[in-house]
Amino acid sequence: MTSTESALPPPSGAPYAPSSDALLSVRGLVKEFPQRGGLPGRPLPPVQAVSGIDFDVPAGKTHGLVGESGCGKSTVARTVLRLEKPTAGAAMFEGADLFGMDRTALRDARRNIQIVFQDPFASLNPRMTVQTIIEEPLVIHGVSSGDEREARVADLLRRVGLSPEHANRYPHQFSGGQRQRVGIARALALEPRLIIADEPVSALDVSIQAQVVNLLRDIQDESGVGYLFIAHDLAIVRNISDLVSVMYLGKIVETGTRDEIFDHASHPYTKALLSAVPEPNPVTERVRQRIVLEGDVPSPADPPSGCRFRTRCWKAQEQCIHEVPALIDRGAGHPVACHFPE
Amino acid sequence: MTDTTVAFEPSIRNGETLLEVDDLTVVFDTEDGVVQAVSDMTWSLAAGETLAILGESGSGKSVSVQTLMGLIPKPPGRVVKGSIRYRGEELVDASAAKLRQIRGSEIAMIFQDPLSALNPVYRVGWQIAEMFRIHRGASRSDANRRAVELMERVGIPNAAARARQYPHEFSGGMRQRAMIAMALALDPKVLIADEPTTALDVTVQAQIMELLQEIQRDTGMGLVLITHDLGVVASVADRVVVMYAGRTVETGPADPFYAAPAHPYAQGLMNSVPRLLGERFRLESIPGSPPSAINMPNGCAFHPRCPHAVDRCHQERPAFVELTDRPGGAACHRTGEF
Amino acid sequence: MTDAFDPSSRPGIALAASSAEDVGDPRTFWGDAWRILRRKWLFWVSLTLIVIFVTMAVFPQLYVWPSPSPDDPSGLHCKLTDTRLGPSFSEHWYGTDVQGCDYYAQVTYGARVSLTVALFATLITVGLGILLGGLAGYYGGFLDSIISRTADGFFALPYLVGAIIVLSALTTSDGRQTWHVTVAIGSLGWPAVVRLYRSTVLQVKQLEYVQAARALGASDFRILTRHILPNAVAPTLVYATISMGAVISVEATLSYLGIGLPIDSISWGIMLQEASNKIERSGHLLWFPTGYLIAASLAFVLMGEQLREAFDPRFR
Amino acid sequence: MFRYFIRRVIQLIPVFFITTALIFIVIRLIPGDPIQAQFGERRVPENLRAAYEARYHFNEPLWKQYFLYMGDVLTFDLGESVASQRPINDLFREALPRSATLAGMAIALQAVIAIPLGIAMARTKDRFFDNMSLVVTLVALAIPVFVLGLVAQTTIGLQLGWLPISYDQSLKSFVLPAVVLAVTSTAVTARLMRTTLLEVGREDYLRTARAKGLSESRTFRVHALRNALIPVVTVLAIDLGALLGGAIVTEQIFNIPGIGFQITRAIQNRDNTIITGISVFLVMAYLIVNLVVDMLYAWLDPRIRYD
Repeated sequence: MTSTESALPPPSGAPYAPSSDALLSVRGLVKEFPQRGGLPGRPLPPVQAVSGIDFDVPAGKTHGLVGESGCGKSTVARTVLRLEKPTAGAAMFEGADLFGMDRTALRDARRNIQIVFQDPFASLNPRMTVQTIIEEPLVIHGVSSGDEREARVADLLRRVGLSPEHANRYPHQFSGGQRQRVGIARALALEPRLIIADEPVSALDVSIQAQVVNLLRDIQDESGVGYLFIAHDLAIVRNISDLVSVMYLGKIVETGTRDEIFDHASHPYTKALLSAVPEPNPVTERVRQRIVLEGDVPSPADPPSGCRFRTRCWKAQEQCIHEVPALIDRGAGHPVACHFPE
Repeated sequence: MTDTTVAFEPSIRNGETLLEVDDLTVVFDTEDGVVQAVSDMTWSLAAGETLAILGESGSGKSVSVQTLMGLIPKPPGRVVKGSIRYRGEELVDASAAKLRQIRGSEIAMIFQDPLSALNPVYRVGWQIAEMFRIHRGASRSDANRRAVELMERVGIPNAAARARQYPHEFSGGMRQRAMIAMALALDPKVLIADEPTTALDVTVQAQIMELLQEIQRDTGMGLVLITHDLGVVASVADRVVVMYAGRTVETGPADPFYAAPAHPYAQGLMNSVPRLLGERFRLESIPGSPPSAINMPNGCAFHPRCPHAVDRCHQERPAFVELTDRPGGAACHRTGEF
Repeated sequence: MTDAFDPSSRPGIALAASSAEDVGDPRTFWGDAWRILRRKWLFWVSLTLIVIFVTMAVFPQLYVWPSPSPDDPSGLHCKLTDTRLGPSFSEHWYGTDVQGCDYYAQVTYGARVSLTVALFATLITVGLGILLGGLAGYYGGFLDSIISRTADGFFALPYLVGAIIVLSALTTSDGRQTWHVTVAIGSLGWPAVVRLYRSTVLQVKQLEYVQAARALGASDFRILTRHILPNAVAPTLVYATISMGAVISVEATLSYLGIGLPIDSISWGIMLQEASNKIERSGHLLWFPTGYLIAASLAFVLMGEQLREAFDPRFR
Repeated sequence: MFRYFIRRVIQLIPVFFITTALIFIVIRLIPGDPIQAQFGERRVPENLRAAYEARYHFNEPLWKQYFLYMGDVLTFDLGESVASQRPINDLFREALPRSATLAGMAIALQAVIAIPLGIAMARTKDRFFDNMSLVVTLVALAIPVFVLGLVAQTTIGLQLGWLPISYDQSLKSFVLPAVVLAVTSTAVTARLMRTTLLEVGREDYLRTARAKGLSESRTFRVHALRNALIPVVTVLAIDLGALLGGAIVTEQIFNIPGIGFQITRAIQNRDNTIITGISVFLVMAYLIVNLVVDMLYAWLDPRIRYD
């Protein structure tokens, strides 16, 4: 298993050189949630949401984290932001240990790490105007005063493709895509160096998704912000990411550059995921060899022994039951956690 | 653990025409006035055929099929124009008893969110068995036996035990299978699936689409798939209907449609789908957002977002016309110009 | 058969979502509530009643002439010879009581005590409830256990039994005073508000905008007051309004049981207690305070109901 | 289900001790000397005072009294009256059946009227019947019980002479108080029935039921009503539990020597042991009823069991 000490260096075979130059470097992150409902003396086993993962977000780049619902990808985001307390592991942001910070240090760190949420209807306070929402980070961190703030908000609104006259309106007066732009404007207000985008487009209509993804890319080009981009949609992740990690049941099963993952996937789960994404092209779709996985993702409260994917894997052998595959390069050119990679 | 090849199926089969929706217009009376949810909608479905109704949220795609199932609440809903015929029989003004007889046994329906679509306080098997007990007057034990058989058929493992569980004990994919089992109970001629995979994970999505296709192959029923996801239905649809703001903007056989959509909205939609294949990394997008039903633009509803809009589009609503270069039709003043 | 029990299924179409480019006026939550309220006639009925009773409590001289004067310090025009007269249009609209005091004036003056007790008891209840419920819901854990279990404990004892015991404990040798009743009622009502507010806080706390504020580094105080309170307070306000009506009733009940307000105070409860054994011959002594009591209580309950519908997004 | 049960029981234990301790403290704060109260204006002889103190532990520190008392309570001994030296358990044997009869009748009335009324209101939502019923239920909510009791006594009891106006050991004498008692809670329950039915009416599974081709009546009875009744049944059970502890005002007005009547009298007489005994009983009754209600809820709604 991965080391749980807070110190680097990373476990052997980590995807790319660790990390002192990375914007965000996460090592051995574990998050377990205790389960209610046990009897005294016989508590239920904890839910293993994240079970020891390592990844880096280089400055100005995008690391895409993909997986199906319940794989723990959103927990990663929340834990890195310290919205949840990590069970074990370390997260270094520009060389500073996020998990070891006291309140003041954390507050300062939060200026540089922002989040964009999935649900554009829930992520904006319905009782606040867009002005108040976007200037809140400035107020909290005492960055600028009165008139300055108004100009700053107008500027941010323009930057995300809204008009400054939208500032005195309330969130429910906007469409989903516009709300998501407001959320992005709020995240940009303090000019952070890292934005964690937790499924930022999955609640939006297809035609709107593209707008928001393009906006995020433009912002990165302009400002050099790094993204941790969390999504379940591989096609979106391909579109925006430089690095990609695939998660299954709390673990990263494969990681590498975008081209390595999408062109040379070698973990059976990654292959199945890729195969399941439909293309809007009937001619190729009808003849495509498709891997359809059987069954559902097992419960993270009671994950399978050995390789967690073995219960749905067509390649599973005796070894997979007993031995946890390490995330190392077995000749695929990038790290894969599989005893029998392709 | 399967490598399944989806066999190539010859497209449109010339089966009996089952459903004909003709010039259907549905409105809702709201406090802000009368809202047109579906306007002048026309399509038909033959046995063994798969029709995909494509559109984004609020485009009216669900309202149209809920109307034909008699599931929209009246009031505030109203059919102001048009007809819906099932095997020649008019459904718009059909009696409640007649509709009931058709619902479930002739036309079945599955929904987007299988958790809320199943009654939380009854066992899954009971809810499937209810079909046999009510429509066929089957005995309790007989109905239960057949429910378990159905659950096996839709690939629910350990069906006898699963039948005695409640919906919340099922995973998302299993719930949708249970819904499908319920829909199949009386061998309907038509199955309407309203966003059947939207709430599911991508690997489960593939399972469900495969199951639907397999069932259609076995039973030869007509399938109406309502979705916002162009990719999901690409391999299964025989024909498509694209809706925007309550109106049909394009129809046609699937293959030529996917190869070259004719309507600017359909083109935009196709271009904004992120893809796994190909070199194109920058997504194209449709600017703006869909209009609200209470504040519909004049002329062509799509003109504020359309890259090709001309003056005429602001004033005059385009008629739906047959395409000249391939089968199908589109509602655009500039059809064929680009 | 009718579909009437299913009138508001979502029509599956975006009705409210305003469209992209139109720049409308800012529409606030309270503004929307007001738009809904002003269309309801029951709202206007309850508002009118509330205005009447509040002015009656604050400026009784608007309703009773002549006002108290050195000759008649109570302002009740008591004449012992006029004992228990029936209502008449000419002199005593609502008749007189045992002491021959004008009953209309008494019933009018009664509004002040009833409404004061109701207002302050409700303020205590809601204040304590929001404070404790907010802390319990936001921080959770041990603090939540302590507060919630204590609240459960208060529920375990019937309200009236509790009120009687607390009032007995508060009563000192100086006799009972109005604030005793206020405190007794207020100190027993908070657990219901704790439950209500705590559960709304638990819901709101999970919402992404609260998480967003936390991620921005907002202090707990800022989150509780700027993000949670405005979004969680509506159900509690509804409850508070309804509770105003209920407290008017409770105060009268306690007075009727003889453990409420001091017997020399002018309140509807006290009047009813005095009237309760004279109903057969002097019905007016019962009916008039009863009518006022019900009307005042109803006004607030009704207002609460209207507010509930205006605040609840499901009714929009 | 068993695990759920155990968890609920464990949660109840601290509530029991917090509440009883609170009661204990507050009752000791009631001014006046319970021993003196037994002698009226007369001086209490020293030897008798000592005997009282020894018997009721009045001279011990409060916390010790509490633990001694709790020891007795856990063996189902609620102590005895200071005034009459009668065991409080005996008092319960007499008073509880009366309160229970009243409660049972009131709840039966409440269920029989409120459920159909609520259904009718939901089905005529926003139409005349619904609006009128809403106003009537609100008025019913606004009337204090004692006013209702007095009015019922004068009109139905005295003027019309249909029913006895005070307790005479006959079942008939429970009818009027039960009606009075049921009015408020019937209003509450009918409104709840209406609301939950309207909420359930929006659920997707009703659309499924219709799509299955079920008749409106079956959709309503089997799929909507069953779900909507869950909270209503729960409320009925809670009300029953609350009423078992006696209806203070109603029992007072109609002179029914039930539990509510006894506690009022005990408070007047400063009979602290009875006040404590009844209060502790009320707490236990409340907690047990709550446990039963939780189990009932879990049984009616399978989702709860696995919480």
